[in-house]
Amino acid sequence: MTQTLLNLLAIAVPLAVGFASLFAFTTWLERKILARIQNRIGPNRISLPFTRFRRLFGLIQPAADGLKMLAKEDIVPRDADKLLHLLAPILSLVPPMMVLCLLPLELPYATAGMRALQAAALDNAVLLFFAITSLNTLAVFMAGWASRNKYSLLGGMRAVAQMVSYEIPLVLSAAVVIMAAGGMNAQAIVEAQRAQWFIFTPWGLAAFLIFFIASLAETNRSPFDLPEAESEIIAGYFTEYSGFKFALFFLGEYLAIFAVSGLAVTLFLGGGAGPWVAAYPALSCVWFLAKIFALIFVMIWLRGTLPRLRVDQLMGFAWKFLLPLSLLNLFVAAAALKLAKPWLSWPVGALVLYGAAVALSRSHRADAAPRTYSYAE
Amino acid sequence: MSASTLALIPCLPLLAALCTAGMRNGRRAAAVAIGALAMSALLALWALSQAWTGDAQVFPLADWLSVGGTRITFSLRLDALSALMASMVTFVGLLIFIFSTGYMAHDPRCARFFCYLSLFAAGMLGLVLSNNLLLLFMSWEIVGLASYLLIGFWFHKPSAAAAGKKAFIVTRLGDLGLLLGLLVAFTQTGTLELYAGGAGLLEKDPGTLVWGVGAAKLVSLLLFVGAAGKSGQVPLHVWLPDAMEGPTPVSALIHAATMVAAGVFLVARTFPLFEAGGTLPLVAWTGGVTALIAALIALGQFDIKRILAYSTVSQLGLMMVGLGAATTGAIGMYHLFTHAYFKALLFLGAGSISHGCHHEQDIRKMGGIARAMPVTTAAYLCGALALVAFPYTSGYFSKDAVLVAVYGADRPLFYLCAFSSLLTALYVTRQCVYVFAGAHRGAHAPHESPAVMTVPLVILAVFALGMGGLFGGALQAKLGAIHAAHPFPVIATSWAVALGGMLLGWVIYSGRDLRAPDPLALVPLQRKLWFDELYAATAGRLWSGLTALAVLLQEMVAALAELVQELAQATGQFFSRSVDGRLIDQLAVDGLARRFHEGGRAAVRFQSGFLPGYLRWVVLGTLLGGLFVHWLLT
Amino acid sequence: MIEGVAFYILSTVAVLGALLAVSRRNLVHGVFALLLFFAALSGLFVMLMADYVAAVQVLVYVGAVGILQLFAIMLTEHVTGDDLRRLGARGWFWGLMLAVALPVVLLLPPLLNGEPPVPPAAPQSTARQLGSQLMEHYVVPLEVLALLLTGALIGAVAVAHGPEKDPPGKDRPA
Amino acid sequence: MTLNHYLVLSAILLGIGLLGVLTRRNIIVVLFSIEILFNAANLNFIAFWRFGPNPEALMGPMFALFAIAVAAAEVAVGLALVIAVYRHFKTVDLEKLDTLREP
Amino acid sequence: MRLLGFGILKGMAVTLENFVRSYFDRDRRHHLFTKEYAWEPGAPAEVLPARADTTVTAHSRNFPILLHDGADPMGGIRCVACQICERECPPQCIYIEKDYDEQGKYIKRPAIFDIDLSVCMSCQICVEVCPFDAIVMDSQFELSTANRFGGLLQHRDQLLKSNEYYHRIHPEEARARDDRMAQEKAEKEAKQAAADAAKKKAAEAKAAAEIAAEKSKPEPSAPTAGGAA
Repeated sequence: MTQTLLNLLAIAVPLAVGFASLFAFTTWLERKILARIQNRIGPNRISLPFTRFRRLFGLIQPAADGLKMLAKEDIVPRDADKLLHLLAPILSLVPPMMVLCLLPLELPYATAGMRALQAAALDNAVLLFFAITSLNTLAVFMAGWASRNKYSLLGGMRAVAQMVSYEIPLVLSAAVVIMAAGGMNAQAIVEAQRAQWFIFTPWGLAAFLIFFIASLAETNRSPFDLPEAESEIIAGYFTEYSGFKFALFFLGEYLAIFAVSGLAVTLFLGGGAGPWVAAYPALSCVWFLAKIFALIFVMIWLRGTLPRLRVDQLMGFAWKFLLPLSLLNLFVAAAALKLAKPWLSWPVGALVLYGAAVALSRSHRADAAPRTYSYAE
Repeated sequence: MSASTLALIPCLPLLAALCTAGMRNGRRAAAVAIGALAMSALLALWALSQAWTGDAQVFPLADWLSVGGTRITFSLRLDALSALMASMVTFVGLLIFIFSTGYMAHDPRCARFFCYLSLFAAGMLGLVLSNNLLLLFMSWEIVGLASYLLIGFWFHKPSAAAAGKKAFIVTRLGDLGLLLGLLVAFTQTGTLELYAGGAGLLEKDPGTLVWGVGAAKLVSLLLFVGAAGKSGQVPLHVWLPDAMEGPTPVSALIHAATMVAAGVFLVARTFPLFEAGGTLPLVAWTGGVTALIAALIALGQFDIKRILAYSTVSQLGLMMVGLGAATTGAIGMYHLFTHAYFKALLFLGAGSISHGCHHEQDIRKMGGIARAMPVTTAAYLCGALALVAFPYTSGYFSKDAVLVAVYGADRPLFYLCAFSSLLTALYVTRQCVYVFAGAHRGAHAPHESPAVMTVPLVILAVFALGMGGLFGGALQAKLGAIHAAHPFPVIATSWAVALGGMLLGWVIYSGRDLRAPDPLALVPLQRKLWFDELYAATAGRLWSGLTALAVLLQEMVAALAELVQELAQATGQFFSRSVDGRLIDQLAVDGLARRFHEGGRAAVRFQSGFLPGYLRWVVLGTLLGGLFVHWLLT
Repeated sequence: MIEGVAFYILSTVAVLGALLAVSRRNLVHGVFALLLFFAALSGLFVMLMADYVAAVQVLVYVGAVGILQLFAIMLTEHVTGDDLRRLGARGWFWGLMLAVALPVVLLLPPLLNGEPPVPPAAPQSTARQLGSQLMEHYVVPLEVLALLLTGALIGAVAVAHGPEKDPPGKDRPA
Repeated sequence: MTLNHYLVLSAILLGIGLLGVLTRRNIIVVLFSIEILFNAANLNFIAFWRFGPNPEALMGPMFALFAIAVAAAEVAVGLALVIAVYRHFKTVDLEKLDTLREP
Repeated sequence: MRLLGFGILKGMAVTLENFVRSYFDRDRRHHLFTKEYAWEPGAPAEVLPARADTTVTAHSRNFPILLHDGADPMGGIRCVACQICERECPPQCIYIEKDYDEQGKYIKRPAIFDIDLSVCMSCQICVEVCPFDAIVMDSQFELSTANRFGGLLQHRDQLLKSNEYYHRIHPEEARARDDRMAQEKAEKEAKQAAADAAKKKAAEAKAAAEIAAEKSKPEPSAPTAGGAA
């Protein structure tokens, strides 16, 4: 009994601690990159007290934030739903945590001998991944509802609607890879990409783009961060949260980002594969993280450039653009896999997918157009 | 002369009557009426010329009625008799129309007066020309109606209205006779045509016996009753003197020339029937008695028009004698023609005199007219002479012919007629002395009438004098009279009677103070031999008794109806309450419905709309199903 | 041993979740209790070696149906249970009696017939096998199911759509 | 754990589901209870499949999958109806929905 | 190129270029125009380096300070409490009370001179109206205090700064201001000198006139008008 517990802890603790620290690093990274994009320097003033190091390029800023969060008073609205109010941040943190263990951190075929970093090599890993991430929607709603605040409820409902809408393209684009790899086991999928990463196939590229965009929406990031955008409905569902619960939400969000980008890497970017892995098998884990951070950089980069999407545009984009495209991609992938002639599948696939994309966007030009409002006469 | 032109003669005045019915302007109505009558007068003359030369013609007009086998067609007959009568009526009517334009000038309802006159003329002409008894009867009725309207023209005077009613009712009695006669004739012979090319009424021998009296005798008798009513013979003469209430031209037209002549014309027209029926002596004697009585009453009258009225009645009596005594109707008709002219003259003269004396009618308040109204007086005297049958006036020739006929046929009747002629001469001279001689006894001085009234008087005067001599022989021959020699005693008596009467009258009345009571005007004569009172006593009381009987009958019928209604209601009540109510409502219909209602209510409680309830029943069902299956398996 | 403990834990969680879901006045708490119940059930499925079904159970029920019910709650009234109206419908006692009677009746056959044979080796039900079965043996039910789901989707949208809030007036293109 | 354990558990869940269906006044709670019934049934399917004679036929999971799909469709349509009813009757109380007539 | 999504790529290219060049582009680095705060942790406010790349430059100005010449603050204080600046200050955040010596005579010095920095909007009107160049704008910005109620109300002693400090923070301005003062002083002295000379002259004239008057006393009384020159 204790043995199994120890085993469990042996697996769970490194993951939790590792990713929590990554979380801190990512917040610093995000603020620095955003600053640089906006011609400013970013955090660089916090210095470790009682130490020589002056400023260390603001690396201590996340720690300072964490400390600040701890110090801040944790306010709970008077007639809030106490139980749910407490439960929401926890529920938003647990699913990403659980999902992280599914990710194949290291290359199975390369590090056969070594201790697998992947916590659970489950057979239907991808399905479980999506099942558990859908819990996140629940947490968002619970937060919105529990704080008994009209704006937060509205923000919560918007977030839920958005996440539910983008879940479908996410799953469908993953389905393409499952079809290609023939199974839902993460290692099997990575194994299948040994020869060629799926991203280098036309349908794979399209699926990756759809997956990436949908994941942005799923984690309420950059162009889709409507629910929690300050300029919109105050701060969305975590308006009434302050102090450490607020931090928990952010932790949950970043873990979700790690999970989703990790999945994207396993599905499309060949997991831990990379140069010199054969020589130093441990390198696969580094590559895996590097790819994750590459995706995160793109996310941050997107956050620096793109303006926020309106609610109706956002929903229209999901249902009228991504969904049909992903369905079409499913067919193209099936055809390509059947023909198995890459020199043919690339031009045809690319042409078909790009044509469909253009057609869809042109037919929904009205959605993207500035909205005309009907005022009460 | 075609049927349509002949038919035009009566239709023109009818049309005029219709036109003037709505008019307000008297003068224009008069013009229309006179124009129409003048046209029909010309046509009548044209017809006379044809009838004079050619022989009799029958013009069928149209089918009046065709029911089953019987067909009644209207037709007109043109022969000497009808043509003469038509021309006489139109000519005299024309003169009277012209006279009445002056007389009625300032009467507010003058237009309506001319409408009635035209209607009368149309009726008269229709009667004269018709060859069908029914058409004759219809025109007869129109004439009766017109006379009623004209007599009662001044309906605001109660006496005029009463006179109109009296005339209408008495002539109606006569008409009844005519209608019965017509019906009997129709049932016997199957046709109403007088002359139908052999099949006519007069050409067939109605020999069969009806009610024990020969058909011809019965029909002729009934027809004579009609004629007596219309011409005012003894029992039915009472209406004629009262008819004087109407305006003078009316009296002239109707009671002198035309309407009264209708009866005589009827007898003349259907003379063969009378001959076959052998009722001629009755006709004669009725005529004689009428002449005597009328003459006597005339003596006792003081109203100028009433004297003339009674003289007309007596002259009609003479006409009837002429018809009854002679072998053909010619003698009577001839006297009718001459009488029409001088009697119209006398009436118009009287009208002019009363007009001049400001509507004074009583001769005792007149006198001295000769000096005041010379033209009227001259004309009037010519008429008087003709009436008296002064030798060589038209009256002398016609009355002489009658006397000759009577002398031959029935001696005592001859003596009766001679005596009445004497009385005639007597009352004429009495009237002349009262009116013309001496000083004017009235309140206002009389003044001469205008030309429009005196000119017709003069024309009539000429005719009154010359008519007899010029046309006498030719007229009688035309009408079928065999020209017999005049035996001397007849001529002597007529001369004596005429001159003697005049002398006697002059002796009695000239030089007397005309204001003193009149010796000859005995009380019975003044009271018209109490005929009116007699009728009132007999017919009046009979009639009121009849009405009382009718009222009684009516009340009995009402009571009976009341009883029947009561009975019906009772039975209805019974059925509705007992049978319908209890049996059907309670038991069969409502009862049944209530059963269903309760059944339904019981069922409804089950469908309560309580959803959880439904769910529970579902689960209970599955439970029982489960138990059943379980029971099956073990 | 571990299995027994897990079973009892999961079943009590399931029963408690179900009871709470049914009895809570505050519907939101009811929904979350229901979700707990679904999760517990998926755990039971895992114990019964049907992990694919467990994953699907989590994905469908906890993810979608739960959210759907939350949306439904949002659109209706008396959600927070703050009104004092009585909980049960009229005549709830009979409902209770039936709710107890039916399970007992259904349990009679197995309980009477005693213990079934010892379970054979744990069956393997991988996604691959399920997929192949679906495609070969159950392909007709699969297509019918597809039709049913599409129909339900469109029907639900049509029914819940309600009258046009903002009919395409002059200022909003149709 | 033997089959009977699972059967007892699903019977209990059935009872609780029925309790909800038969006694609660709020339609939505009734829908919850129906979901519970569905899951109880699924549990039975899988239990019988697990302890059944030939598990390789995969009858149990297949049936369970289909049942889950149908249940999802049912919930979707059911809640759509509830919303339509609420919009029309302004209440979700079963006892008040007692008439088909236009209120 | 009207390709789909081309707009997004172009946008991202811009931000990427901006990001990359912010590290490597030499000149770009210089005019990374967001300046860091010139702030040395722990350095006393006095030793404020006026560096180009800091936000504190020769032209930056925050809140007014009083100047005094020489070392002794109260001795060399320029402000004479004429209260012009108090009147002219738009938000009325200056409060001045004159100083009196024991006998109650007004000595040209403010007893109390307070500025409420929380109200001051640093519009520099007081500097412009001050006839004695006694008040100027300082570039010190580290003024946050924990005391919310009186913390930002600076009294005379806190406001007083030496002219030499002024030269250090705003060199050109200080120099220009001193030159102008010197020049004014020179003119005044020249005027003063001229006035003294004129007075002296008048005094001598009066003396000569008195002398002349004594000599001619015996004359009758002359009109006095011509006496006063």
